[in-house]
Amino acid sequence: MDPRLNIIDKRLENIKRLIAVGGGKGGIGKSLTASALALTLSKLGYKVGLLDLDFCSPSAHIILGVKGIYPKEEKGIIPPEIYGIRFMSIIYYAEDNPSPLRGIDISNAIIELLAITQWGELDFLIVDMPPGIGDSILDTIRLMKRVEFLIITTQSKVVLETVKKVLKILRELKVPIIGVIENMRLAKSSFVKEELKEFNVPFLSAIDFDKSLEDSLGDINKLSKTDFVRHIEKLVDKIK
Amino acid sequence: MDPRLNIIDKRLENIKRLIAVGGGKGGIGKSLTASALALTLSKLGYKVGLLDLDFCSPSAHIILGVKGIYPKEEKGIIPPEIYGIRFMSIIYYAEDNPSPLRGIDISNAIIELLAITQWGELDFLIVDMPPGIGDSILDTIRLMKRVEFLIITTQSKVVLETVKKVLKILRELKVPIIGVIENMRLAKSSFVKEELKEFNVPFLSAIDFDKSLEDSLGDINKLSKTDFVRHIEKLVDKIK
Amino acid sequence: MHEWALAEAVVSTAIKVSKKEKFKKITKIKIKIGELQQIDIDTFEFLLKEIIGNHTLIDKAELKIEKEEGVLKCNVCAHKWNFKEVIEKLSEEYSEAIHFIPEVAHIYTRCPKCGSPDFKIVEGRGVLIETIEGIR
Amino acid sequence: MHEWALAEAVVSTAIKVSKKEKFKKITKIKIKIGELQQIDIDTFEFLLKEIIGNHTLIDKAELKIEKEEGVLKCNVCAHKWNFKEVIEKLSEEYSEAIHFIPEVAHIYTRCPKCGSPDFKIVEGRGVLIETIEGIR
Ligand SMILES: Nc1ncnc2c1ncn2[C@@H]1O[C@H](COP(=O)(O)OP(=O)(O)O)[C@@H](O)[C@H]1O
Ligand SMILES: Nc1ncnc2c1ncn2[C@@H]1O[C@H](COP(=O)(O)OP(=O)(O)O)[C@@H](O)[C@H]1O
Ligand SMILES: [Mg+2]
Ligand SMILES: [Mg+2]
Ligand SMILES: [Mg+2]
Ligand SMILES: [Mg+2]
Ligand code: NI
Ligand code: NI
Ligand SMILES: [Zn+2]
Ligand SMILES: [Zn+2]
Repeated sequence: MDPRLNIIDKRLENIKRLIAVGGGKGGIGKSLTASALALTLSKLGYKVGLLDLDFCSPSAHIILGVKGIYPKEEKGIIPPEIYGIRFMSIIYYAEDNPSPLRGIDISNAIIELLAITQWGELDFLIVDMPPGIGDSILDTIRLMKRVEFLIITTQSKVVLETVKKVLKILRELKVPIIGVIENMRLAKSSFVKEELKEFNVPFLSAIDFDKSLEDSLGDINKLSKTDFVRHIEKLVDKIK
Repeated sequence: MDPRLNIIDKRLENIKRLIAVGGGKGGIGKSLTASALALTLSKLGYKVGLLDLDFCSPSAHIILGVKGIYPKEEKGIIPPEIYGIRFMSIIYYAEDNPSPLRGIDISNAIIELLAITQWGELDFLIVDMPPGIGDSILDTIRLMKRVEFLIITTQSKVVLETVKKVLKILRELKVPIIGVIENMRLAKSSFVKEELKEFNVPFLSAIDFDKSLEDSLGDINKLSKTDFVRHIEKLVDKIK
Repeated sequence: MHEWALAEAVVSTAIKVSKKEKFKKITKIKIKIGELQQIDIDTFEFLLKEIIGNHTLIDKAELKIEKEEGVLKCNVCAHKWNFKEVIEKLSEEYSEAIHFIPEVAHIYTRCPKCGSPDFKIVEGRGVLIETIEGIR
Repeated sequence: MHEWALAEAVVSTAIKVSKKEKFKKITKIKIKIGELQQIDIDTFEFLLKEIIGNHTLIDKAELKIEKEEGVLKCNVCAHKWNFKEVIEKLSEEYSEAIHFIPEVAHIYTRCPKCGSPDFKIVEGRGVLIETIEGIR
C-alpha cells in the first residue's frame, strides 16, 4: 500500500481553489499565464501558491526570476514565498540538470510532492502543467480532485487540434473548465472561437503576440508592465 | 521476455540514417522541421520515412495534409506513401481522439510500432519527437541505436534552458548531434549561438519568424514555397 | 497478417537466447498471447511454424501457445476488470486498432465502474515468451 | 523532519483501512522503508509513535519497520545494482535531493555498467505499508 495517496486530500484541504493551466501543447504560454495569474492574484491580496509540474522544462522560476530560495523542512516541506507566492518546483531538487524521468517516475515525484508539501491556507493554488495528456494531467485529475482547468491556445491548427483533445477528455471526465485564453494572436480572427464553439466554454481573452515580452522574462518589474500581464489582470475577475 | 525488443534492430537494419528532430520543448518547430526535412529529402530522390512519435499532439499529418491513407498488413505493417514519404503515425489507430497514455503505455506503443513496421530500404528515417526528456526520447535512444539528433531551438530563455538540458544528456550519452537550428527568430542576435557555445555543435541555420507560415500548413504546394522550407532545403546539404 | 512480424520476433528471441545459453537445439517455446492483442492462436502457431522451418536450430521445437486474459485496473477507483467485458461493445474498427497497438485501449475503452481512461494493463497485453528450452 | 509528513500518511492510511475493515483497534502495522529515501528508521518510529498517540484507534499498535534495499535495473543494458553502490559517491546535496524526491536519482546517478540514466527503481524507493492488522 502506498500511504502517500491517503494524505494528499488533507494536504490540499485548506486550499479554496485549485487551478491547472493547461492546453496539451508546448510553447503556447501556459507557464507565462500560470505565473502571471499567480502574481496578479497575489497582488490583489489573495493567498496564492504556484506549483510547477513541468519537470522536464520547468519555466515558472525563469519567468518570475526566482533564485536562491529553498523550502523549509517542518512536518513536511514548506514552499518558500516569492512576491507573496508560495512557490513549489522540481528545481529545488533537480537544479538546472536534465531530468530524464519516465512517466512512472514523473507520477511518483508528483505524488511525493503532493504528499509532503504543506501549503497551509491558500485561496488559490495555480498549477503550471507540462504538455501532453500523460502522467501529469492524469495524476492532476486523479489526485487534486477539485481541480479546474484554464486552457491556453493559439490560432495554430496544430495547437487547436491538441487543445480540442484536451477539452474533449476534460469534458468527458467532468473536470470543470474555467475557460479558454487565446494567446500569441497574430491577427484578429474568429477562427479559434469557431473551432472551439462545440465545447461551449467561456472565451476569456485574446492576447496579442508581443515581440517585447521575451525581454521581460525574469524581471518582475518589466513583466508587470507587459500587455500580457495586463490582459491577465483584466480577466482575473472572470476567474476569482 | 518481451520478444519485440529482439526484432527492432532487424526492422531498422536497411535504414541508412535515423534522424530524430528534438529539442525538449513544445511549440518550437520540431514537427515543421521534421516534415519539411522529409519532404526535401524525398524531392531530392532519397528514400525517406517519417515517424511521428508525438502520440499526444501528432502534427506531421496536419502539416503535410495527410488524409485517407492507411498502412497495409503484410508481414507487419507497411507505412503508406505520401509525397514519396513512407509515413507512420499513431493517427492511423487513434484518429483525432484524445490519447490519455501514461509513460508506460507510450513506451509500449513505441516498441510495438518499431517491432511491426516494415520500413524496407530507406536512406533516411526522420523521427518527429514530442517534447520532454521522458519515455519517448529514452526509448528512441535505447531502441534506435544509430539515431542522430537534429535540435531545434528559439531565442527564448525558457526554450534555451530546456534545449541545453537535452544537449547535455545527448552529449553525456554520446548520441550524435547533427546540429542546431534556431527557429522563429524575431530579431538578429547572437544570443542563441553564445548560449550554446559550450556544446560545440554545428549551428545549421537561423529561420525567421514567418507570420504567413501558419496559413500554408496542410497544403503541400503552399508549404513548399515558404521561407521555412527554403531554409531547410538550403541546410539539407549539411545533413545528408 | 501483421502477426507475422511478432512471430518473427519470437523466433529472433529464441535464437538469441539459445546462443547465450549455448543450445544446440531448441526443444520447446512457451508463449502467452494477451487478449488485448486479439491474435488467433492457430494463426500465430501457423506463422511460427512457417518461420521456424527455416532454422535448423529451432525447426523441431514444440510450441506451446496459451491465451492470457486481459486484466485491467483503474488508477482512479481501483476497480479491476477483464478485457472481455469491454471488447464486446467495441466497433470492429476500434477493436482492430487495439489489435495493432493495444495501448489505444485507453482511447476506445473506459473503466466500467468510474469511466476513467486512466487504467493499468495488468496482464494480457500482447505476445510474451514464458520459457525457451533447449539441449546443449 | 519532512519525514513527519510521510509518517502522517502512514497513520492516515491505517485509519482508512481500519474503517473499511471495521477494526476496533489496530494492533500492528508493518512498514518497509526503501533505501533511496534514506530515512532513519528510529526517527521514523519516533515520529509515528508521536502521531499515533493522538488516536485511540491505533495508539497501542505494534510498529514493525524494516529497511528495504534499493534495487535498480537498467532499461538499456539490463544490469541490476544496489543503491548502496552509488550513494557513497554522491555529494551530500544530491543525496539530500534524493531523500526528498527519490526520482531525482535519475538525475544524479547512472547505471554503473553502461552509464545510462534510464533505469527502473525495482524496489526500495520509499515508504510502503506491508500489512495492517487489527481486531474487530
Ligand atoms: N503573447 C505572447 N507574445 C509573445 N511571446 C509569447 C507570448 N506568450 C508566450 N510567449 C513566449 O512563448 C514561449 C513559451 O511560453 P511558455 O509560457 O513557456 O509556454 P508553455 O508553458 O505553454 O510551454 C516563451 O518564450 C514566451 O516568452
Ligand atoms: N519559423 C516560424 N515562423 C512562424 N511560425 C512558426 C515557425 N516555425 C513554427 N511555427 C509555428 O509554431 C507552431 C508549432 O510548430 P510545431 O512544428 O508544431 O512545433 P513542435 O513540433 O516543436 O511542437 C506551429 O503553429 C507552426 O506553424
Ligand atoms: Mg510551460
Ligand atoms: Mg543554466
Ligand atoms: Mg511537434
Ligand atoms: Mg478533428
Ligand atoms: Ni493483424
Ligand atoms: Ni527529511
Ligand atoms: Zn475506475
Ligand atoms: Zn546500463
